[in-house]
Amino acid sequence: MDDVTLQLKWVTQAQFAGYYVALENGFYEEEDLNVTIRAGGPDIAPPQVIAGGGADVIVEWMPAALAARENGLPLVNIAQPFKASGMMLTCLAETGITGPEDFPGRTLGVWFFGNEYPFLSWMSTLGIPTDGGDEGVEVLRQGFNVDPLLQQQADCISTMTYNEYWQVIDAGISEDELVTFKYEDQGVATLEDGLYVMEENLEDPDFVDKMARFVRASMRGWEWAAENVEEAAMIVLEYDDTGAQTEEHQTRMMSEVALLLEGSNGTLDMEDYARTVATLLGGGSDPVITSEPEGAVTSAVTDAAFN
Amino acid sequence: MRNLIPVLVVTATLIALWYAAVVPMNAQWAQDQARRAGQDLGFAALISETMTQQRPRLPAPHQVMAELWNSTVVEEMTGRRGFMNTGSLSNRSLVYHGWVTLSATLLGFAIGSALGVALAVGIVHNRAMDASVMPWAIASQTIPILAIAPMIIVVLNAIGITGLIPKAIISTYLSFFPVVVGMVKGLRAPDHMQLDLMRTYSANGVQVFGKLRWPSSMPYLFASLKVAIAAALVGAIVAELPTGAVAGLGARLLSGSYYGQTVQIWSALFAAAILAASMVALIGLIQRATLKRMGMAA
Amino acid sequence: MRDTLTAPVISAKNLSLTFQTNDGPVHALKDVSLDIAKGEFVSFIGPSGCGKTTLLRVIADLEQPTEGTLTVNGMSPEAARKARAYGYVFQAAGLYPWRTIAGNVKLPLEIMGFSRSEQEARVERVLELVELSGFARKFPWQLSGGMQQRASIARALAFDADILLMDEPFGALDEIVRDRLNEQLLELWARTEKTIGFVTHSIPEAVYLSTKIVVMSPRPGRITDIIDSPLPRERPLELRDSPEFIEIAHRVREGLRAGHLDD
Amino acid sequence: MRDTLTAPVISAKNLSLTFQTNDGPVHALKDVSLDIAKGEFVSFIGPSGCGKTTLLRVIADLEQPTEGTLTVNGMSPEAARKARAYGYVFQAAGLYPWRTIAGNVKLPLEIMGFSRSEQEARVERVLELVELSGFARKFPWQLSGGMQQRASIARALAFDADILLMDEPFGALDEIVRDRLNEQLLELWARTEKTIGFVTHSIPEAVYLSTKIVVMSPRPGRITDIIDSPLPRERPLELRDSPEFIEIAHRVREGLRAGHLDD
Amino acid sequence: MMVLRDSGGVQWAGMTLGLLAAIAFGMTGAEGQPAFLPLAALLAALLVWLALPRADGMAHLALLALMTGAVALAAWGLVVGPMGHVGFWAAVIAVWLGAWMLVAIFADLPRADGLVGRLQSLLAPLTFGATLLWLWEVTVRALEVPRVILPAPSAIWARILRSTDVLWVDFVQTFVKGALSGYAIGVGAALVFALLVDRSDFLRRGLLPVGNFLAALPIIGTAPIMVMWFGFDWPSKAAVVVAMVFFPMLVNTVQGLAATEAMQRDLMRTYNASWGQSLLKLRLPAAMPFIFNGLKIASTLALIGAIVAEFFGSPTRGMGFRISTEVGRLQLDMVWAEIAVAALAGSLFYGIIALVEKGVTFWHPSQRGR
Ligand SMILES: Nc1ncnc2c1ncn2[C@@H]1O[C@H](COP(=O)(O)OP(=O)(O)OP(=O)(O)O)[C@@H](O)[C@H]1O
Ligand SMILES: Nc1ncnc2c1ncn2[C@@H]1O[C@H](COP(=O)(O)OP(=O)(O)OP(=O)(O)O)[C@@H](O)[C@H]1O
Ligand SMILES: Cc1ncc(C[n+]2csc(CCO)c2C)c(N)n1
Ligand SMILES: [Mg+2]
Ligand SMILES: [Mg+2]
Repeated sequence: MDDVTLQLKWVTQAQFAGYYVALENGFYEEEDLNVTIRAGGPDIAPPQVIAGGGADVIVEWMPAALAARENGLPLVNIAQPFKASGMMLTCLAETGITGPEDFPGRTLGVWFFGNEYPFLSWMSTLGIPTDGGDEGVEVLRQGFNVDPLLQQQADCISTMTYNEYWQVIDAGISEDELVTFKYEDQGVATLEDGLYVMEENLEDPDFVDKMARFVRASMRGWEWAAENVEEAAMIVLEYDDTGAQTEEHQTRMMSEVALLLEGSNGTLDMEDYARTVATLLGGGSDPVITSEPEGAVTSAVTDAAFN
Repeated sequence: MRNLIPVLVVTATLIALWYAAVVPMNAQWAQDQARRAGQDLGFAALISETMTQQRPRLPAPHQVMAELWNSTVVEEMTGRRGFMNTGSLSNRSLVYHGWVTLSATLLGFAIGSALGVALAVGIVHNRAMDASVMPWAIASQTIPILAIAPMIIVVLNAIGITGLIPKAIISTYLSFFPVVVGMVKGLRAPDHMQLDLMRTYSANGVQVFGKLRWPSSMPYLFASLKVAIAAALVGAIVAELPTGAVAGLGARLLSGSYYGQTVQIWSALFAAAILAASMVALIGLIQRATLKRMGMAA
Repeated sequence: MRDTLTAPVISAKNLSLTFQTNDGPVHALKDVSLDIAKGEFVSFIGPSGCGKTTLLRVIADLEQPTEGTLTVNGMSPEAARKARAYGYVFQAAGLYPWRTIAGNVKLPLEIMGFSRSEQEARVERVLELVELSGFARKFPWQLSGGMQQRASIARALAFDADILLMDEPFGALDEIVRDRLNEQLLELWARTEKTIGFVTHSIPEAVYLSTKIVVMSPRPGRITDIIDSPLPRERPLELRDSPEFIEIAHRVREGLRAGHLDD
Repeated sequence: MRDTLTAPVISAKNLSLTFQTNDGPVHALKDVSLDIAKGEFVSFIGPSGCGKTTLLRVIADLEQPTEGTLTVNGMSPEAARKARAYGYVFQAAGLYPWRTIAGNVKLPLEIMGFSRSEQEARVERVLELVELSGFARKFPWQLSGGMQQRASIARALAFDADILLMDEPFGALDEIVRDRLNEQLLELWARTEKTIGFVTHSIPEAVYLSTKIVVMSPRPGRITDIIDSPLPRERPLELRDSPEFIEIAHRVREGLRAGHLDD
Repeated sequence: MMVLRDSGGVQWAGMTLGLLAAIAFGMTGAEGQPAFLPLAALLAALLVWLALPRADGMAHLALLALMTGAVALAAWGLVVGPMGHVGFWAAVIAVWLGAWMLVAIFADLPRADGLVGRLQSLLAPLTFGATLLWLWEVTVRALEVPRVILPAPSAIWARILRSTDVLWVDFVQTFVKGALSGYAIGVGAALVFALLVDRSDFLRRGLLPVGNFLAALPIIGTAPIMVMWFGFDWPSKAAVVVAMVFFPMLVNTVQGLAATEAMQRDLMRTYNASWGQSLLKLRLPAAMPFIFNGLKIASTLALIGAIVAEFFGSPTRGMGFRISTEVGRLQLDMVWAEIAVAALAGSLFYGIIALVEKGVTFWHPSQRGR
């Protein structure tokens, strides 16, 4: 049995169902792996955890991973289960916002902690400054929930198609009272949940083999989860120690996440990668990364896993 | 017991004020919703609307109490994972989460107060420590723990320490300081004549400490301990946020906050306050007993 | 008096002590020279504020002189203190409020490592001596002023210090108890050959008890007269009506009055 | 004596006071009855622990009797206290450490709302009276024991209370100052017609000052003798050698001794 | 305790042993270059230390300066030289002990008057702090701790110099607007509350238990609520600070108001002083040591509260915002730069309160005699 520790990007929820399913259904065991899943939280930076030796592999968004790489932490993408981006900006229709041209002068809620890169790239693509004023947008550091929109402290907030958006709906605001801007539709989508490891480990063939088995089992988990939405949600609930998640919310999250998985077998599509890098580089005066990354992705693991 | 009536009166007043505040706090949302639905809210409808919201800005007292009751007694007695059905505490119940937090709090408090007293003793007895340690103990408290908590946890995780200990360490970090400050003052409280007496006996440091400084610092010690245990609880809760927020009142607060479950936040908050208040009260009892034995009962 | 030939137990030469205060220096002691032989009973008398307490404190190493030298048993006061040579009765009782009367008296015994049974025996004996037997288990604030003072005397007598320094120990006591304690103190002194330094405001008390009377005067605190008493060591209470007694008392009173005239 | 015909200022009937302590009740006062007329100077004398302080405290409404009745100026002690009838000198000085000596003396004046200039004038006058003029700006811990006691006397004299209650005010003072303060106290009393309750351990002092001497004895604390002094109101110091004086002193001493024999 | 006071010998022995160990293990680095500099400097420090008691006056000061220089030189030599082997660690320990000797000597130095004395009293804590920072630097370098886990102090310093403008904006937002205003309100409210409670027996028995209960609410929970109520900007942070400082201040004040002696209270009774008078003239002064205790504890809590509250939503400035954002961006040097500013500001704040305390409670035994 080989030990593998996986650090998630966020708390236990259907966003990470594939891994929990693989664990629960014994897919990892079948690959001779002993996997520990560590839930994340608002102040857990998975790259920091892996740098400190607290994990072998992490779930992270590509912009943050590439930025970390430029910061001297050599992370490498070994697999990309999420094909599409689930990020969007959700606005109240009554604010009168109909398109990006209405943004200047507005207050927008944004997640930080490494999740702000896609937003910043988008804004610099649009040429809108993010430090307030009539020409720019006023940015709020959005907390954990959708209150800023409900309380009308912000005109628009960041949401995920599979999570926060439905919280707004659940709060009693109907879909037609909302205007949404998906990053996918705006052409500024960047790759989200991928699996990353430390570059130096990849020199070890045993490690690559271990990761290949891990990715294979994980993708089995994802496939199973996409097909058995309700059961997968129940498995996630089983693993949620806080006891705070609800069946309804997780089931819906699982079906939304399944949409993002479509078109990926876990292998990173180099076109998606190129698009992400271009978006991040094209950030005008203050790009997220300043030069074309090298060695930030490898197909070695997925090749070994699926061939 | 003679405190009962005043406490009841004050509590009743506060609850009345609370109910009175619920209406204006939640009215905006109720009216927005009505407007979106194209309705017009009458006064009575508005009142009842504000008392029953799913995500109120300020939940009504009965909503919080109901949630507290449901997530403790009801969950354990009838819940699928409750104590009655499984023989172990349910992870949906505040009893379970309260216990998780309490154990870290108590451990951190114990270490923190011991450390605080030890540091105070060092500071009072050693000139070099007096001059050098205190400023840095102060500086240490200005470091926002939430910032270093994840780092501590990452580092401890890396060397294989997980679970209770990292949380207790953060509790310790917050709780040692009030004890240091209070005890430095308390250990220096004996007046000149009391110290001179010891000098004439040529008592050694340990004796002066045990027979004079320690007893005269008791009032200061208890004042500090009360603050320290409340701080330890805050530390444990803070530490639960980055530990993956898996269990404990902190995790409840966080998930409540994450999903906008105001009522859940408030009930976790009250559970925490109940914990803190009862621990402070417990220390108060010990204080009274101790001071009474020392002939200092007021 | 005997033993005046042996080296003095306490020997002060040109002692001065100045306190620095918010509004200028206070000369509490100025140029004080004094020799006390082993087994002497020395009384200090003088107007309030003349430095009696300060002198006692300097001897007991509770205060550092700013000038002059002082030896106790041929060593520094500090060494003497470390050798536990002193029993000290403070001007105010200074009992520890968290200890009972018995506990307060037991304090020095605990510190000096007497056995448990010895502690009990001594506490009982000295409390009897100061007539507080029934109050062993009370706390200080449950005692009257005079009783507190007696408790603090008991505390100083509980262990066998060579040198007893007593700062107005009988100030708050009535004549009868005072006489009784005077006699007992003399008896103890005769039996144990302790050296005693004793501050009092009562001229008869000073004359009755002492082998040497030191008269002091204030601003700056200094010694104006040292009277070696010609009275015998054996001192019945009636002695106080003898002509020698009255003569010494007169000389002390004159010294005191002179000290007061200065200011 | 004069005025004994008028209604008494202080009238106690069958006063008892029992303290409950951890090891049983203490009978501090038992069946005490006493009348004090306006303008009297009453001394309380008795062995330590006989209840003198307790009696003074009961009169000043600082302690509640468990039995009996007490009126002051025809009202309850509480009403009298509220009318600010009392000046009280405690057995220990009890100065506030954060105030200078002048500040401590000024304290009652501030509370009773004297004008700023009046405050200054009074502080200066009473400090002079107790011979502490030079120490106005010092803090309590910078004073000797006797000086602290004098400061607390000054504090009680600073305002014009009808009834002055003094608990061993001159205990820590030497004979000379004591004589001087005795004279001054008599002078003040003669001038102002205050009623004075005065605890002392000195028989001559009690006889010299008082119009009435109350002798007490302990366990339980009770009055054993009340002596109305036949001495004239005008009292030069020489009076102390007169035969009447010596006779009264003798009677007081006998009373005291009897109290001591009890235990 | 005596052992602690006379620990000079222990430190000397430790330093010598460390030195010997360093020599024995051969202070040679990875590339085989011997590191003579730190060894020689340490040896010099040891010799000076031995000579120190035999000198006085200017000579003493000169030797002290020499020893400080020697220890500093050794410390520097260890940072720039080859690192990480056994001899190196022995030398590190020896330097640390040497620095502690210096701290002890500085602390015992007779205190000069006035400004020189003030500055002098900073000597010991600064030396101690410098030693801590140096240990940090050496450890991070020698163990090659990743930058994204813990940056070296030198890197943090460089970052501070580079980002003063951002640091200043954040400082104003969090400390001046959030912490200070919340502190003033919270402390003031606690004082008023304590007096109210003290004033009426009914209130004391009714409000105090309830107040304690409410004030025991952990702030972490109130932070998101405050953001919901008072918005994203600093008022919500101030509200959190109010909640946070209230309880310690209240407990201390109530305790302090009860801290008078029976005789002191009796005196007020004989004057028939009103509640206000006895409060102003007796109970408040007597309570001051306790009140300042509360003020000091509250001062550090205020800063923590203001920073932590920003984790739950904020505009895009503020120390808490910066810290949490930069952790996510792995810019740990910026995180620590903010922490350094927080520590400095907090310590100054605390120091000012301690100074005022010294003036106000000069009469308390804990201030009077050392
Ligand atoms: N607060 C108290 N609690 C219990 N007992 C007390 C208290 N105060 C006084 N007593 C007891 O009451 C008795 C009388 O005390 P009180 O202080 O009145 O004596 P006193 O005559 O003033 O003696 P002294 O001359 O020594 O001052 C004593 O036995 C004392 O122990
Ligand atoms: N800590 C101090 N700081 C400043 N001055 C002091 C201090 N202690 C004593 N003094 C001053 O020193 C002088 C002598 O004081 P000391 O206590 O020795 O007098 P004393 O002879 O014992 O008087 P008493 O009979 O009143 O007790 C006094 O003027 C006093 O004000
Ligand atoms: C403080 C904070 N930081 C980041 C996120 C964003 N985030 C991290 S993982 C994830 C996906 C699923 O919800 C999202 C949105 C947040 N919500 N709160
Ligand atoms: Mg004295
Ligand atoms: Mg008395």
